[in-house]
Amino acid sequence: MATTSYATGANAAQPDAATQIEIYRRMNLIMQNDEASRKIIRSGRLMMPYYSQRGQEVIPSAISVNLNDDDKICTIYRGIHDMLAKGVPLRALWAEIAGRVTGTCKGKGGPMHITHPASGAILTTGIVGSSMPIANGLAWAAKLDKSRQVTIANFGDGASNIGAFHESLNLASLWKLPVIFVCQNNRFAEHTRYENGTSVDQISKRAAGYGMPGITVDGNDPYEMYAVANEAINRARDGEGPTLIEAMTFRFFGHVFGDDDFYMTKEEKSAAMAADPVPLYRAKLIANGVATEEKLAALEADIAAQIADAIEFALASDMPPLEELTRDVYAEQGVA
Amino acid sequence: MATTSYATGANAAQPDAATQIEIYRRMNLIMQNDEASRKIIRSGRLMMPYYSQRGQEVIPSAISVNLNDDDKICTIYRGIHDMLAKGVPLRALWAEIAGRVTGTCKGKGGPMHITHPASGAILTTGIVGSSMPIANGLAWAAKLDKSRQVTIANFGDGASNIGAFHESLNLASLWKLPVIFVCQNNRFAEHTRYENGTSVDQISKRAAGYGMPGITVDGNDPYEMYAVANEAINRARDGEGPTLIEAMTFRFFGHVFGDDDFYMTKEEKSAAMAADPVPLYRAKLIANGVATEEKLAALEADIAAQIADAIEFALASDMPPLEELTRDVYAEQGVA
Amino acid sequence: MSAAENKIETKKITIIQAINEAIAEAMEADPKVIVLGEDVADREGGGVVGVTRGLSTRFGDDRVRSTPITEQAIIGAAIGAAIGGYKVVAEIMLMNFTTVAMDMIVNHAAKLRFMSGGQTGVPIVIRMMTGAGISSGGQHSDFLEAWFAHTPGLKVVMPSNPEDAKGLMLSAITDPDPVMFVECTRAYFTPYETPVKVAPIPLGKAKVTQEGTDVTIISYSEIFLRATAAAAALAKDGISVELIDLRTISPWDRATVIASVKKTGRAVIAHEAVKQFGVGAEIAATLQEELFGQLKAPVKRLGAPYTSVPFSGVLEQAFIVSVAGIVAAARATLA
Amino acid sequence: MSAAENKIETKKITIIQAINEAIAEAMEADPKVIVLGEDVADREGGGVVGVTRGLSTRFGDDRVRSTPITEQAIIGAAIGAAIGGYKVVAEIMLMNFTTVAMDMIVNHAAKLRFMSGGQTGVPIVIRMMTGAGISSGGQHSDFLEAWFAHTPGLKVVMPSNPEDAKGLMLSAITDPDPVMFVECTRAYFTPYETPVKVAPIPLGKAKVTQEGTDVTIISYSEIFLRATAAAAALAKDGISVELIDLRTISPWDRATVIASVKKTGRAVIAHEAVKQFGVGAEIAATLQEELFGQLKAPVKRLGAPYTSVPFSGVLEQAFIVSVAGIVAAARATLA
Ligand SMILES: Cc1ncc(C[n+]2csc(CCOP(=O)(O)OP(=O)(O)O)c2C)c(N)n1
Ligand SMILES: Cc1ncc(C[n+]2csc(CCOP(=O)(O)OP(=O)(O)O)c2C)c(N)n1
Ligand SMILES: [Mg+2]
Ligand SMILES: [Mg+2]
Repeated sequence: MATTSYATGANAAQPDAATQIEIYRRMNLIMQNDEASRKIIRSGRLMMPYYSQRGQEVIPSAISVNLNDDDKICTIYRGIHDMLAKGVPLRALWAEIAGRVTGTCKGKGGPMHITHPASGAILTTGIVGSSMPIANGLAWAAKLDKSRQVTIANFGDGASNIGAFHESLNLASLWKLPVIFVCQNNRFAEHTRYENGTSVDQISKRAAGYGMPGITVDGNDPYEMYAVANEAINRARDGEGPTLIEAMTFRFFGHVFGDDDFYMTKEEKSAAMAADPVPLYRAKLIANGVATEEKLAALEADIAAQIADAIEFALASDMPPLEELTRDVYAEQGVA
Repeated sequence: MATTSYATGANAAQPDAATQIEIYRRMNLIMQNDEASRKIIRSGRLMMPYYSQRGQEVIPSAISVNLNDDDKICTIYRGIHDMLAKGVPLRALWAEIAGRVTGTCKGKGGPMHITHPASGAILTTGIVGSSMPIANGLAWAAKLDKSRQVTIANFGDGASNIGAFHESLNLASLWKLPVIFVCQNNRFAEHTRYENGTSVDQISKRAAGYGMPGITVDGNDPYEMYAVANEAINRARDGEGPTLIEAMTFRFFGHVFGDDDFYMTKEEKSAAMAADPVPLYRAKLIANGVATEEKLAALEADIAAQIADAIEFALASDMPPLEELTRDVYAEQGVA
Repeated sequence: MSAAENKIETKKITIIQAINEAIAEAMEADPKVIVLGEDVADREGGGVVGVTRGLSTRFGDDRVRSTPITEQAIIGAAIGAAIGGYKVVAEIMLMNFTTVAMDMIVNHAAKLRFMSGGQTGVPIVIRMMTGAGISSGGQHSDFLEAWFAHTPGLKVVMPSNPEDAKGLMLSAITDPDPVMFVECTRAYFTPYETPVKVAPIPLGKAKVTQEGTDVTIISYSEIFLRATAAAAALAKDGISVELIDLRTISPWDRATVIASVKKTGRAVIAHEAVKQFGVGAEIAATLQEELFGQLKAPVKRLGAPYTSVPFSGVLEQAFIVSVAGIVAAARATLA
Repeated sequence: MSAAENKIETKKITIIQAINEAIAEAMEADPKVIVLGEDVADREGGGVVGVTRGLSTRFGDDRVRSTPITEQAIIGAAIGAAIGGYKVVAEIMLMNFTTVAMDMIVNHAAKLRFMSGGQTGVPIVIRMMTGAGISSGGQHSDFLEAWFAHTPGLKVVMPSNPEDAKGLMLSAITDPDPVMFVECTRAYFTPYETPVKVAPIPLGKAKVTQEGTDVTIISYSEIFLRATAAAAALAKDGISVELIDLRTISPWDRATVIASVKKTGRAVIAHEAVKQFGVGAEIAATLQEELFGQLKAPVKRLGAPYTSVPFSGVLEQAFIVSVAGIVAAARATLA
């Protein structure tokens, strides 16, 4: 099967009004959470390696509204947007980021390793490419279970050049696993421009090498992103196998907090920021009569309050006790 | 650049008469050497893991006549044909296989690790996929040297599913390295049929994912193989970058000596043997008036004598002295 | 030992058969036990030496699955399926091939329980074979158990005989954490009289196979058989050896080893892996600390010299710790 | 020390600058020295912490080359280019990422000289940073030097200060064999008064930075700075410490360490890596054998507990060997 351009035109699935608003809610949550994160690091109240997702809000928001709670996601260090969209609770997330015992992982994982199985958020990895082989395994389990669950494997454009990408796509296609490979192509891998690391102009073209459908989509357009995700997820649920989605986007704030962006041109950065998908989509919702200004403002205020509450909760929480240092190494804790 | 079908028709390079005979000489050398190897193992006079190349004679023979002595090859455990075609001397080869101090590697490498830099035979690896990243490095050195040397990376169809393949092709394309990736597709990886391990019907299709030309060729046809190799090698020499060649072939005698072939159908095996490329090509050379029966018979007799001499030399050679066990660990031997 | 115990029903089986039986019993007992790896299904011959032979025919192709040559994807699939509720037995054909899957093993399988604060666990067994002595050369013969023992979160199991292989495999499969199960090719094919029914053998417990008073010899995997032969040779000279088969390398059975060496006052540790920075170092370092002033001789370590595994037979035999070497080391502690 | 030696010209530089200078000097001296790795060229910032900053501008983009995220291909390219006549400095950004390139490092770089019978050598330096204490969590902080020290054919170098970093890097680049060059992130940024001209420091030689009579403390990398602080604290209590910075982990300087402990009769070994099956084990095992009956106390080992590197600051600090811990261990040997 060759690279396909599908999920377009009249056949494309469209989110209903409630779903459109829900996509916006998730986008706004991600945006506000990102702003709060950068602010708190700047203030010196929290220290952590932070990989801003600002500019990439659409991708997980438009994907995740197609998912059930028991569907799974695997993501990477730049994955807090994926986690939030999937429903990881804010308090536990913030407590984890703050290294508190009330965090998702009792403070032991940190921002690069958020995990919350109750939300289907199974893995955050710090090793480029590693979300994919493990996502395959979750999908394989679902297939064995005949559960119709799907798994999303998120990764970056840079990750498409590492061995794990190749092995994972081949196996997933061969075994027709219910997994969707979502390449969030923000055009940079750390300081390296896309074209200096990747030998093909579109990562989706690699799908043909695995007999898998591959599609490049505007990852900043909620409607297109929704339609493409919807089709890929349905195919996976129906046992028709994996899809490679390359979602085009841009990260506004460098690779990691503190990075000074020297490797981007001012033009491309300001063009991307001018096309900020969050306010654009907001305006569209209002213009299309899907939501009123008041409704969205209320929703945003509510999110702001939730984030404030989560930060307060996190900072008021205890640090993990020292026993946690050697707990959870084995299931029977304390061994060795 | 998409997968290309090139080197065909009027534009295809044709070997001249002397080269046609030289290709045959190499094929016959490989065939007789393989027969001698299997015979000596069966006789119990030598014990070693042996990966027969019988049936795959054309590929390295038709490639290597396009190479200079200082061009490089990297190959795999099933690589003695590649080594012989590149010119590794028979005596040192047999001595290595027999674990003698007179072997290419003083008996320390063995059949899975034949190396003979003087012939441009740089690497034999036992790890699937690993010929490719190292071939890139040799090609990189040649490029830095502006030497116009090229490097051939040999590997199997099964190896095209491992991460190193992907990383290597991406880097080679990106850096326009003078390397040619030769996938010797014998349709099996150990006991696994091609289609049960590989998600695409032709490995050459993967080239498009690296913006690299890729071509599937009849690896048992010396003329086609020559033309395709010639073009790819010329492109590499001229600084136009790498090519992926998928050379279709078949191995007659199972994965490793002793393997009982249960995973092949009798039909496919006997069909492949009926189309044995060595006698077929021999007949063609005579029919086309390129060589006489007498000339080829003399050439074959000469090869047989050389092999017999090499075996005798090897078996008469000394085992490596015990000091060799800890020599060559570091350059300054004896350290640690 | 009671009369009943003496009448345990036995049969001659090899380690290959023992592991095969253990996996089959585990699959029978729990439908969540699944197997994957290169050529492990019967269509592909049930494994290159037949360890998984018959399993796909008996339990179905869904539960025993051959893979492409793709070790990262194999271990990744095992990890994911394990988190998804399965107990996965993954084969990496040879121990050296773990090098292409180390990220999955070390950064993920070993760490996910800890990094998730106990929310996700990875109950997988990674089986692999290795060992010099069969002319496989430098890239197919290494013993790398020290790496994995140095990696928190992994368990490392290395049986020397069919009964242990079976009992340890049964425990490894039901263990909630990742277990590296290392099989020595040289020990694969010898049949041993083995109980027909083998109970799970707890991980982390060594076995004292022979009591003695003069010197303790600690070993595991195929080298333990050499240690046993060495003990027999030493007995002829009136030297009484206490023999310990470590069986599990991590966590290792400190209590049993320390108690034994406390009694004998002398210890020899022998393994096939390279001596430098090998498993023997940890044991010797522990003994000198725990039994300071109580040792009658320095703890002796035997392992491979600092070199790659050579091809040529003469060198290859010299590479592997020998019975004579163990005998000499034990004698040296008594000198 | 002569008057001339006292007047050595110095300047304050960090380890980052020291390594940068060493590579620059080596590139200046030999056009065959080349550099590759993720983001190492100036277009990409000259390395994520700037170790290679300025080099591509000075020596050209051909000689300093940024790569995709492709560690197998990076090390493969380094190996091939090295066999092709170059001396290659390859960066693997963090030590944990060696796990995706272990085959290239262990089965190839380390073994090719041996397996080819000395025909091909692999003069490469693999640089990497690591270390806990900067909130990077479980997958970015491990010290894995024991793995590489257990691998015949590799050398392992771990400097604690700019002068050593520079001198050792100069030697590593000209060394004919593969060198793992491990840099601790915590030690990167502190400027030290350093000679302007640093001569190559031979690999395999430890440095006795302080002579003493009561106890020998052996350490390396950033933990050596803690050992130095511990020695100062102990001196206040009248305990005389002999301090050894190992600098090279493999091959390690057995002679210097044994001579020192022979003199003091007591030894503490401290490193950041997990204690179990760590480098300290090899040293302790060697000392108990070489100095049997001459030790006044058991050799003490300090290392990380058997656990992954935690994120939360309180746990992370508890994870790393501390000055207080070293002091206590040294005292314990004197108790
Ligand atoms: C195996 C490995 N190599 C290198 C790194 C260091 N690293 C962290 S993020 C990153 C860039 C990844 O780029 P991309 O995949 O495009 O994802 P993005 O950060 O843009 O979301 C690199 C090289 C790593 N974490 N893992
Ligand atoms: C990384 C790795 N995994 C597994 C193996 C075991 N193995 C050796 S050869 C082989 C099959 C390779 O098939 P292919 O690439 O088609 O080459 P062929 O043997 O057919 O020439 C396998 C799986 C290996 N050597 N290396
Ligand atoms: Mg990116
Ligand atoms: Mg094949």
